[in-house]
Amino acid sequence: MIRVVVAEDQSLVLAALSALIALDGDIEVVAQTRDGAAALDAVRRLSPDLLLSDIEMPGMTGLEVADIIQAERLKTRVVIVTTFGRAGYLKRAMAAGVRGYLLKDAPPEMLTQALRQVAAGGKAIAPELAASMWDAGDDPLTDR
Amino acid sequence: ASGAGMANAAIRERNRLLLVSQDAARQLAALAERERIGRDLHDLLGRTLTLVSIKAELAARLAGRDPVKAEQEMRDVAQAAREALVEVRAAVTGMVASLPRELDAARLACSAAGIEFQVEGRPDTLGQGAGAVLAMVMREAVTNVVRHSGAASCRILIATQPGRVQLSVTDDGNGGSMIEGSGLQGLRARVAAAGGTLLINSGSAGTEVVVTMPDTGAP
Amino acid sequence: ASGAGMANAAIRERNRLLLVSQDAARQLAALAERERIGRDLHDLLGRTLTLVSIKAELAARLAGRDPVKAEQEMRDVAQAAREALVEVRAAVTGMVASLPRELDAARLACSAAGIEFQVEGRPDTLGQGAGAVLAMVMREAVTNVVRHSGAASCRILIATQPGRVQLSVTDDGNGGSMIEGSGLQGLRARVAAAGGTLLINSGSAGTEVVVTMPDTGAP
Ligand SMILES: Nc1ncnc2c1ncn2[C@@H]1O[C@H](COP(=O)(O)OP(=O)(O)OP(=O)(O)O)[C@@H](O)[C@H]1O
Ligand SMILES: Nc1ncnc2c1ncn2[C@@H]1O[C@H](COP(=O)(O)OP(=O)(O)OP(=O)(O)O)[C@@H](O)[C@H]1O
Ligand SMILES: [Mg+2]
Ligand SMILES: [Mg+2]
Ligand SMILES: [Mg+2]
Repeated sequence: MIRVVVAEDQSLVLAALSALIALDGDIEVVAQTRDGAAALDAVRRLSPDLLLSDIEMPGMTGLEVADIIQAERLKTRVVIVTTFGRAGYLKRAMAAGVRGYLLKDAPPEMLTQALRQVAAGGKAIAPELAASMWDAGDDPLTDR
Repeated sequence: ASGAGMANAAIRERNRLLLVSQDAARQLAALAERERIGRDLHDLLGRTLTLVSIKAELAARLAGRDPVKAEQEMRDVAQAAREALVEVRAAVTGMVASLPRELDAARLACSAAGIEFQVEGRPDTLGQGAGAVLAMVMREAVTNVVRHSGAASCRILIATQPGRVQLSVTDDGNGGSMIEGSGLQGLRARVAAAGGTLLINSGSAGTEVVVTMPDTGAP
Repeated sequence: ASGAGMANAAIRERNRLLLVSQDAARQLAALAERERIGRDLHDLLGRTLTLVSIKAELAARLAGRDPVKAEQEMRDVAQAAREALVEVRAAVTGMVASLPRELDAARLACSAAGIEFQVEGRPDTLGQGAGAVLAMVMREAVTNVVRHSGAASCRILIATQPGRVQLSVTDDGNGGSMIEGSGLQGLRARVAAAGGTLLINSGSAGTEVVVTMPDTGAP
């Protein structure tokens, strides 16, 4: 069983997302939290396999939580879900040791597949978001 | 537009500057507006559509095993969509052109160009449909007066009759070729689409643009 | 800003007209932009959200008696929401302010006001995040130079260092009280929200606005 803490500030989305990933039976949601501080607290307390987290939340963002999890060398791996791949987020996520970076509206099979993959030690980045990383200002051939 | 003591060259220079600076101001304003609206909608839509997609997936999966829960999820989705529609409608209503607002802008544009501006008739009695089309017509026609006519005055006439409304924009300038660019073409297309007719007269005594539209008066 | 042969009164008159006409152009442009976006959104959202609410209602009714059909309806809803999100994402990307574009607009505004405009540094190497914030900063700072400074020249400096970027807007005008109105306050708020710092110096030799921002260079 893969144990997951879910963090998302929109409560309807939090409930639906949690129910959705638990449907197959091999993923268990051990806590649902609505802000960054509560998510971090749950991770420290419950030591889940995964934190599935939104980015923009009151107080602390999902990326800041990931920073702390990395700094404290907790065993929980972080998967970020987001609505829009905003500028700079993906790079920040990678720097914070995030293992998964997905669209919130990804088809559920893709979402659960990504969670299993990350729990097994792999990575999962949504192609739409990965491509946006190279769109502008980051051409390795251009030397500033 | 005869500034006392200004040489001819100075007047021409002033007019050139006015046009250049208007372009700049226009670009800046359009960018700012797009960005503001972009941010608002981004948030509203992102939130709603994400919620809808996740809950709908959940409901689809529940349909076979827990029809009562599935039904509740679907009702939530319908509810969220309806609420978002109300919000979008409110946002869009504030965005659609209105004739009274457009008249204010036209008055400003003419006064800045030193063109006298007169309005006859009641712009505020029109239905929103006719009002929005006429607002667009007036915007383009007055922009043309400012840019091309060399007129000293511009007159707007709004005449309502049961079931229809007529707007005319008349200037006392030099007339022009009136070979239709994107401005007049776009205007013609929108008027036709709304079931109205467009008439343009131009000669050495000035130019007149007349639009007649059906108007139910409905808001 | 010394037009040869123009009397002082004429120059003042010209500046007044420039400002009035910029306001008018700005209003017109904002209206036009709002309307365009309003139409787009109305179409996109009206269509999607109406479809979603109707299909979700239908699915809710079907849940008890025909779970297979209900499931299909819900999948359609999820799909429609996802497709709309793709469109919203594309629209929003088109709306983000960019520094190179904003520099062009600022150059135009200054040239129209007779203020010399210089740029040093590369605006095109910034990440989109920092670029968008700096674009807003520059827009407000240059608008202030045009409106309040009485300057003859305005200099933009963009200095990038690994991990951060600095933008300064310097004029050689008369300085001002700099009691912050909505322009400078809004700017301060946006810079702070993006993790940057804002510094303003104003005196009889002119005004300098300096912003320093973290810049990952990411898109
Ligand atoms: N009030 C007017 N007085 C004199 N000439 C006019 C007037 N209105 C239009 N014209 C002439 O008709 C032409 C076509 O107008 P139209 O609005 O289609 O294009 P435009 O104003 O040149 O460009 P845009 O597409 O930006 O509006 C103008 O270029 C001008 O020569
Ligand atoms: N470059 C400048 N030179 C001289 N004075 C300036 C300059 N920039 C700003 N100021 C002064 O600082 C004040 C505040 O600027 P701010 O941008 O906050 O407000 P504003 O330009 O008056 O109005 P708005 O809110 O529309 O921008 C101005 O009114 C002006 O007196
Ligand atoms: Mg959030
Ligand atoms: Mg035109
Ligand atoms: Mg200002």
